[in-house]
Amino acid sequence: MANPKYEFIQGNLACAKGAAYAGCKFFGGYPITPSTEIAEFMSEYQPQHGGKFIQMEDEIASIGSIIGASLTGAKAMTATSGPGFSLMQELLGYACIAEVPIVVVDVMRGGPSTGLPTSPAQSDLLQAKWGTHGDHPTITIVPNSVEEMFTETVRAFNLAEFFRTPVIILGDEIIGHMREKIRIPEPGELEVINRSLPNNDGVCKNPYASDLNKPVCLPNFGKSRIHVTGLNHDDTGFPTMDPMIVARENERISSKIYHQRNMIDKFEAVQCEDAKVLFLAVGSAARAAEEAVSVLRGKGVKAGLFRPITLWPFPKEEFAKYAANADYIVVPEMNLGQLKTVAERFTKRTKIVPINLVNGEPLGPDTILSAVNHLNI
Amino acid sequence: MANPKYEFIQGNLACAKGAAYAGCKFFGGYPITPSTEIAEFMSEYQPQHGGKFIQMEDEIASIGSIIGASLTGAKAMTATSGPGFSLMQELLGYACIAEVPIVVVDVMRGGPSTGLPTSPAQSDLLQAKWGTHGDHPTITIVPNSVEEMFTETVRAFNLAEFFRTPVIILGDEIIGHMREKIRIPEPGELEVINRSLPNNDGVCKNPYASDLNKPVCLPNFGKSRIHVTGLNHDDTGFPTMDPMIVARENERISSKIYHQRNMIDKFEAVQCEDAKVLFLAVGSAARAAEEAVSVLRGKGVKAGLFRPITLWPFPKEEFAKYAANADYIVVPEMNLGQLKTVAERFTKRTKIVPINLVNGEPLGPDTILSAVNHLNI
Amino acid sequence: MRKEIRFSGSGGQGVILASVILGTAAALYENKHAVQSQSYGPEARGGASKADVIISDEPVKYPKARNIDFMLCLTQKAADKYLPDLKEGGLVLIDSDYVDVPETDKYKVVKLPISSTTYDKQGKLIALNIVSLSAFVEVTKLVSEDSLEKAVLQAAPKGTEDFNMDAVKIGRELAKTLK
Amino acid sequence: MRKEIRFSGSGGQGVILASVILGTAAALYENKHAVQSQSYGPEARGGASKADVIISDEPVKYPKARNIDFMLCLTQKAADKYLPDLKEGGLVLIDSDYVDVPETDKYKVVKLPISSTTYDKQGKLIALNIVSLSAFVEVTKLVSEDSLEKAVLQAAPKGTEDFNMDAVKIGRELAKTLK
Amino acid sequence: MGKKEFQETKYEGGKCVLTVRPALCKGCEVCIEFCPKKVLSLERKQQVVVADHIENCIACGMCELRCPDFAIYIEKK
Amino acid sequence: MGKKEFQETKYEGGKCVLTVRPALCKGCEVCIEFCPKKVLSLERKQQVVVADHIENCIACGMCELRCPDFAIYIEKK
Amino acid sequence: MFDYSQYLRNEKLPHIWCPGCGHGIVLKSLIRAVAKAGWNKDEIVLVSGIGCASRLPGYVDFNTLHTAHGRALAFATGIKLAKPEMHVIVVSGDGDSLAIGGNHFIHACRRNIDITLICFNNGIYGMTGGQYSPTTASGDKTATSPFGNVEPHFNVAELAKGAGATFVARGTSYGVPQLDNYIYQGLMHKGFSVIEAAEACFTTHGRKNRKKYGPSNLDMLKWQRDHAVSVEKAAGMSEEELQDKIVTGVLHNVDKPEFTEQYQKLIDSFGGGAK
Amino acid sequence: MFDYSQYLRNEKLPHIWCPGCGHGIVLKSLIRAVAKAGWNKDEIVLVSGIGCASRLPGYVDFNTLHTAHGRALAFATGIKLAKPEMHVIVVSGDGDSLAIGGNHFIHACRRNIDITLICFNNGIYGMTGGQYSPTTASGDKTATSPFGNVEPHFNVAELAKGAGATFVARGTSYGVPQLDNYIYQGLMHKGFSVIEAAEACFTTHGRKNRKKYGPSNLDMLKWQRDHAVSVEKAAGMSEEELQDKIVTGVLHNVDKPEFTEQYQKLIDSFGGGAK
Ligand SMILES: Cc1ncc(C[n+]2csc(CCOP(=O)(O)OP(=O)(O)O)c2C)c(N)n1
Ligand SMILES: Cc1ncc(C[n+]2csc(CCOP(=O)(O)OP(=O)(O)O)c2C)c(N)n1
Ligand code: SF4
Ligand code: SF4
Ligand code: SF4
Ligand code: SF4
Ligand code: SF4
Ligand code: SF4
Ligand SMILES: [Mg+2]
Ligand SMILES: [Mg+2]
Repeated sequence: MANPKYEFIQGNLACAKGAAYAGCKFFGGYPITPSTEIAEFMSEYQPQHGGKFIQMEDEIASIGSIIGASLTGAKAMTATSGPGFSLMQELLGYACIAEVPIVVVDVMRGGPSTGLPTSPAQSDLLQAKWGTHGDHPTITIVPNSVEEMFTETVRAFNLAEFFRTPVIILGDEIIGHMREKIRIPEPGELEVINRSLPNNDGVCKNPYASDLNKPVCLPNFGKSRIHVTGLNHDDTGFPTMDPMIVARENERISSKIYHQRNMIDKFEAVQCEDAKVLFLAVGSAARAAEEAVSVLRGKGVKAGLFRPITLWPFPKEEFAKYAANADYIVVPEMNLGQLKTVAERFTKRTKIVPINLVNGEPLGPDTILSAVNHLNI
Repeated sequence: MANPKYEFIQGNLACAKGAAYAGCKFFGGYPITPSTEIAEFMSEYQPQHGGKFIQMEDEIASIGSIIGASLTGAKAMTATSGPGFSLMQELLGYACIAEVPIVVVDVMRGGPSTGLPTSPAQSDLLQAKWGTHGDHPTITIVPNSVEEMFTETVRAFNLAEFFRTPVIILGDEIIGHMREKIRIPEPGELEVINRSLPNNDGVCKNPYASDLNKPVCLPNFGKSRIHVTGLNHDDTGFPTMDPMIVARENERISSKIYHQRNMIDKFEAVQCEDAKVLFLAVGSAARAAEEAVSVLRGKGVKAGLFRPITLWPFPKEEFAKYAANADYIVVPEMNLGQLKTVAERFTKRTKIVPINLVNGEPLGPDTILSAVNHLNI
Repeated sequence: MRKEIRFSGSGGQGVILASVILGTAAALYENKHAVQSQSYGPEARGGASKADVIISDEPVKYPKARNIDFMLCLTQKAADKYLPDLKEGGLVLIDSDYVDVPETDKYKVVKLPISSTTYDKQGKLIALNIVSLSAFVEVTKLVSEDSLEKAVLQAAPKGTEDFNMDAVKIGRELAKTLK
Repeated sequence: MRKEIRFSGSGGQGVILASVILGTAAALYENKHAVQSQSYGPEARGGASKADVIISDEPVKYPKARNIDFMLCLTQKAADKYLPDLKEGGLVLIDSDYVDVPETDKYKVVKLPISSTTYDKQGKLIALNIVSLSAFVEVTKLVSEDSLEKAVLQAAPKGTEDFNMDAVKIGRELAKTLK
Repeated sequence: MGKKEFQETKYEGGKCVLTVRPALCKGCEVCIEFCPKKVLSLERKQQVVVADHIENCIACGMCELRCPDFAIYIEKK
Repeated sequence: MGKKEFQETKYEGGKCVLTVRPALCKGCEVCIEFCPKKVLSLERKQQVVVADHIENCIACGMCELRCPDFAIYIEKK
Repeated sequence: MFDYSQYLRNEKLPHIWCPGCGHGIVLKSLIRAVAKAGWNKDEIVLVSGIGCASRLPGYVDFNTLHTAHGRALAFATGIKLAKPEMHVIVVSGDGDSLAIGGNHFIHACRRNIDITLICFNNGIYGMTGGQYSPTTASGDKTATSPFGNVEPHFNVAELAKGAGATFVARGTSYGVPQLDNYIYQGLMHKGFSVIEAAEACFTTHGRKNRKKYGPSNLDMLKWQRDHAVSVEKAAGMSEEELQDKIVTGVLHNVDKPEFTEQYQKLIDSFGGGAK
Repeated sequence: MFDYSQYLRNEKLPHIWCPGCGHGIVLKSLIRAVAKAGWNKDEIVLVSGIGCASRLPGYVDFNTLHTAHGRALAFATGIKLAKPEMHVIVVSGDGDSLAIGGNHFIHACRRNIDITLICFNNGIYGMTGGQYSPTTASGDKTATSPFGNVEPHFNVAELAKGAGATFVARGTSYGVPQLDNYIYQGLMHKGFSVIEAAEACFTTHGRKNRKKYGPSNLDMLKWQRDHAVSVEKAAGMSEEELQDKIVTGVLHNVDKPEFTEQYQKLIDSFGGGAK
């Protein structure tokens, strides 16, 4: 017998199992390709473990239901793809301003609109950051393996609960649907963070009181009898139009995240130290890029890969450090140039080489290598 | 009697009248502050002029209805604010990929989520570009006066019809609600572009056939009996997963816009030629910045204002040209730093000074001037 | 010359319409530059409400009032809330029937019994805003009598023209008593 | 050593399950690195459908197959569509009951009457995919007999274990006839 | 949540004590209109209800029932 | 839209001509199952319907009516 | 003297509603019904969307949630399913619950989830300044129907019934004692209950339709009084006679399995969901 | 021999549906009804959302529009109001029209806009692989109800009626001649008409519920045949007897003012809308 802790499973299933590991007790969703496997697992898992699964009438209701569930104290999650992610944008902002922890998985697929429902893409990278109206914080994670679909989902819950904010996981059709071997960790092996609650059985007069740069310690619904709103509010949680308070709170919900970047930042730097050709890539494109790095190194080219695992907030200092030494920043991505805009922001001198593929096919190492061949290296 | 061609009206009303001038024959909307005046004018205007006004059940239905109406040949428009704009994101992408001309007005208000419904903000600037999933083109216009609310709305329709794509107008609570004198142009005075249609009464086998970089010449519903879909499609309009075609069409819907930038680009450069302190601002913040420029020039500081009127696509070359000469790029905006990210992308050497106000109050020249005072000039 | 004017009162008193009329008079009938803006939201429904007009010979860049030159206060609440925004050397006209403000060196206070006069002359307070506006214009001379009348007529619903012109006269006469 | 394997056939033939079993055998029972992926969308419903497995001693970076080393084709449509992806020097196993491909120098063609044999031995075609997989493994030696059997057992629904093990044997025997 | 005390004006009638909280009364006249005994009226300047005919009050409670603002209360004697 | 011609197999019975378009038939057996006269059956290898008892056909049209794929047509004589 | 204050966040009063707005009348009705039910405030979650009516949760001392426009029932569904021991009440305007929120409305009805929805039906979008809603009477003038509304309106009770709600009642902000009773029955009902409170908004609606509703807010209330007929009486009336009537009473009341109980049974079938 | 080809985009055939899928049967029914109506193809707009059923427009030679999931009626409303002389037909799956599209469904019913909606009700989300829909029978196993569906389902006809639809009929993919007739009546009806076509999806639904529906696609069709009762017959049956029945027939048919006509009257009141 194989070690029972190993499984050969799809990325989407690993994501769902990661959520279960993290203690997700509520899943509300609406089916959409290529994310359905997550909901399907949850529909089987939750009732067997005292948790709840509900298929809501649409994606707006789905995210609404998980925000509601989270306010009662349940770790809650939904999963969708582009069209559903667009529909969730309004309430993502709600979770930001009301500081409700939720995890939203967007398994990206091709095209704008309905596009190519069963083809891979990476074209929601910037939507994850800017999709909802108004200024708001975003934590976005982009796994690139089945294993990371598990471990990063656990981390997503940790960040959501700690920072009291929605955390977005961007999968893509490739990572979501491919099977790899992963080791399912024992309970206790990975850190699982639970939201901190006020003592005193949750009763508190100023549930939203918080130091600047810090998340709130909002009690769950129950004895607390708090008020939660999507209007700008003060420490008591009630609406205010006081400019000082509004400004502070609008800033705090973002700054709380920038304040503890060490908990959030995560990236992989593959042979970046001396890299002259630095790839910036995420998700499945990063796997292709990593193979390209091997090939190039084999040919004596000093190539490296910088792969943000936490995409937002972007690990800009670390990237800028490697970028400063590189001659070229090559940005292979399955979209028309989204990471590229980030590279442009955080590189002052280096030549940026975009590689964009939007044909519904995976972006492979060959495409990358042939683009790099044209460079003057 | 005053000249009857002059009116002293609100920005929102000017926008609605501009739409009427441009030949808007269909308005579908759902009320939301601070944009309601646009719908209210339309509900009165349209039936009196043989056009149609409908209040739909929500914002999703609103944008759906105008896309439908546009496909029959009507110039169509909706108006909303942040929360409604978020809800419209999915179908904005539909209009992009199906190449249906529509005009969407987002009169921006404060906060994420419900936020501050009656306060001004400029926090949907990047949402207008990245809000929907998948790669897609965007034309976004940001007027900064009642007059521009009229004239730029006419231009928005022209661009929408010419390029067969949604055009977004970003107003804000200040510009939308303030009153100024405007001259209502005579019919024929401003250019009004109508969509070009195939000859032959619309009958054509390949309605989506188009040269790269060019908009389609899609016939209206009627004799044409075309097929329109939000799936990736080929020249015939029918779904395809052929990688070559998918890539070409995904690129074309964006590149058609970049190809005729001269028709689209519009900006105002106030004393930029020799500016060492270059402001980058839009909308009501730009009015404050313009006043700050006067004051600074009065003190001998070489200040200038670069104001994109077409914000997306961003007039990057022109901006970069002025930016290259400046010592400081000062970016005053009523958000937490959205235009700033653009400034970062297109400036390589210059110091960027963000000025951000998110307290629900207008950003005034004093705030700008005091921030500039701290600079080493 | 840039002048900032604020009209303030309670929700239903029509200060917004008054401000629009003033702006119209300046912009359309005197060819000046004018920008009007008003408060929205909960405050506009009850409590103190305000409407601002900026009148200038130059194009108005920043459209919000910051240093009010002239103010009108029809309620005490409004006076309490907005008077701090009146600039040194400014002028405030108050309805002395309802509002009281201490005399000060900082700005000039002009008191007129607007409500009682209006009620006396018209038997109702419907046109209080027009009476106030007219008195205000008489005191501040921001626009000419003629321009004011044209703007009032333009704004008056059909059939109410005479009534409103009457209100203009009442305000003007009332203000003239000051001299 | 990185090997790319493609199983192809028509929608309901179970090529996906076969690929998962092969991947499982390699990844869980031989401690190799393996990545499986499959086609979704309209093609998966009718027409030609495919599933790929990459087996390697090294971690697999890029997870998609590009140069197929070994292929299985259960229908003619699948063969027509996917054979071009087989690399020079590769090997394809076809079900000679339904598929015909011309002999060539480019790659090796192995023909086995899988369907008829399965039908003859089991009276139905339900386990065609397992028979094919087993024959394929016997031909390619990508995993051991033992690992394959373990993986098949792991995948078999309760009560079907014997039937599936029988299918494994049928496939293996059939392939041995080649020698 | 902390309690806030509102100032109260009390009127004593034959059958009841009638309490008004002027800070809450918006002068909507709903209680006045539907009082079957014409007990109540509006004080114009303050826009607050007053019970100028408390003697007629039959403590029917209609005023309290319909007041949208928690501004008027009836206690039967 | 341009017309595409489909290859047709015709069966002539006493009361009807029955047409099958093999390229459209998906072999779902709906027509077979609900034919009252057992006229039709499935050709296993091609998964296409054949009318091997056309002589029994009463031209009731049920096969055409229920075929989801525009694959079978009945013409009465 | 009924002690409202123990249910109120007194420091938040006066509320933001216009003088005479029916929302305040219904709020008090709700409080009395909750008092009669004797529920523990800690175990109540009151949820709303956006609109004038939806400001209600700010004033009552329960666990309160002011969500986004139209979405109250979606949030409430998550709350109730995650923590079925909570009493979940939703308050929502006609626009909130039936225009943008219509989908959540019908699906909550269908699921028969144990939530009580009170629909504050003033037939208008009050908060945004009086545009017509899906319940505005045909012909009424509003900010977006300056020539009279050309759209037909929902019969809220029929819609709820058609979608599967198991308790449906209608009262008015004039007929307060009855309304108390309907709300109370709704709270007690196991399953999804809809109580429509017919109201009036003079500020944004009545003012534009003085000919129909009378010159003042008070006339609008009287209009309600004069146009309400009990369901019993309505049974004997013709469709024409009922044209402009408000039929009040308990209009539908049946017993069906409740959603969260059904779900709990599923959990229990696995031994209560050991981890 | 009925000539379908003149209504088809023949070059797009065979369609993508599974062997035996009822969508193809209903498509043919729709074509025959349109033929009977004698409408000019240039004046028909056929609109759909997303799902298996929603792929239908690709195959017919009208003006066709394949919108986004759930939104067909919103687009269709814009089309019909902008150009009332077009005949607008919407085809939509149960998920498309009643789950995500539920709000547009009830509002189209309310407005009584002259659109014919054909709801392809296979009681499942076919396209995404068989998750339960708002019409899936309680107890059925699906991809997201592995232990049997715990949710109640809509009665589509009741919902439509409750929301204000003026013509409602239900047929099955087995009872084809009747279905032809219902669709034809729906097309002829002035106002919003809903025709529910009860169908079956063996691929994603039947396969998981062989005990109930039988081992094959054909059995599922027979299940339909055996469970359909006419509305006349149903009138005499108890609620229990009707539990698992499909009641077929014209279930509702009334005359009410049609929305775009009402709007046109408004325009005409200004002299037809001179510019
Ligand atoms: C997504 C979204 N769309 C629109 C609005 C604007 N809006 C706020 S309240 C409201 C309608 C309120 O009407 P109703 O629900 O009947 O409540 P009322 O104010 O009449 O009590 C609207 C349209 C919004 N806040 N969010
Ligand atoms: C916004 C959005 N959410 C979800 C989906 C995924 N999706 C596509 S079709 C479908 C359901 C289809 O079911 P139905 O409408 O009943 O049609 P059927 O396939 O059964 O004919 C879903 C959920 C989508 N395309 N867009
Ligand atoms: S209790 Fe009755 S009689 Fe007394 S004041 Fe109130 S309404 Fe009038
Ligand atoms: S009903 Fe209440 S708020 Fe209205 S006047 Fe009477 S006491 Fe005042
Ligand atoms: S017409 Fe009737 S009898 Fe003839 S083959 Fe078709 S179904 Fe059978
Ligand atoms: S019903 Fe049609 S598709 Fe099915 S077997 Fe018969 S002819 Fe073929
Ligand atoms: S606007 Fe209407 S609904 Fe809103 S508070 Fe005022 S009266 Fe009530
Ligand atoms: S999955 Fe179901 S609904 Fe879709 S085509 Fe196949 S049988 Fe029809
Ligand atoms: Mg309302
Ligand atoms: Mg379906």
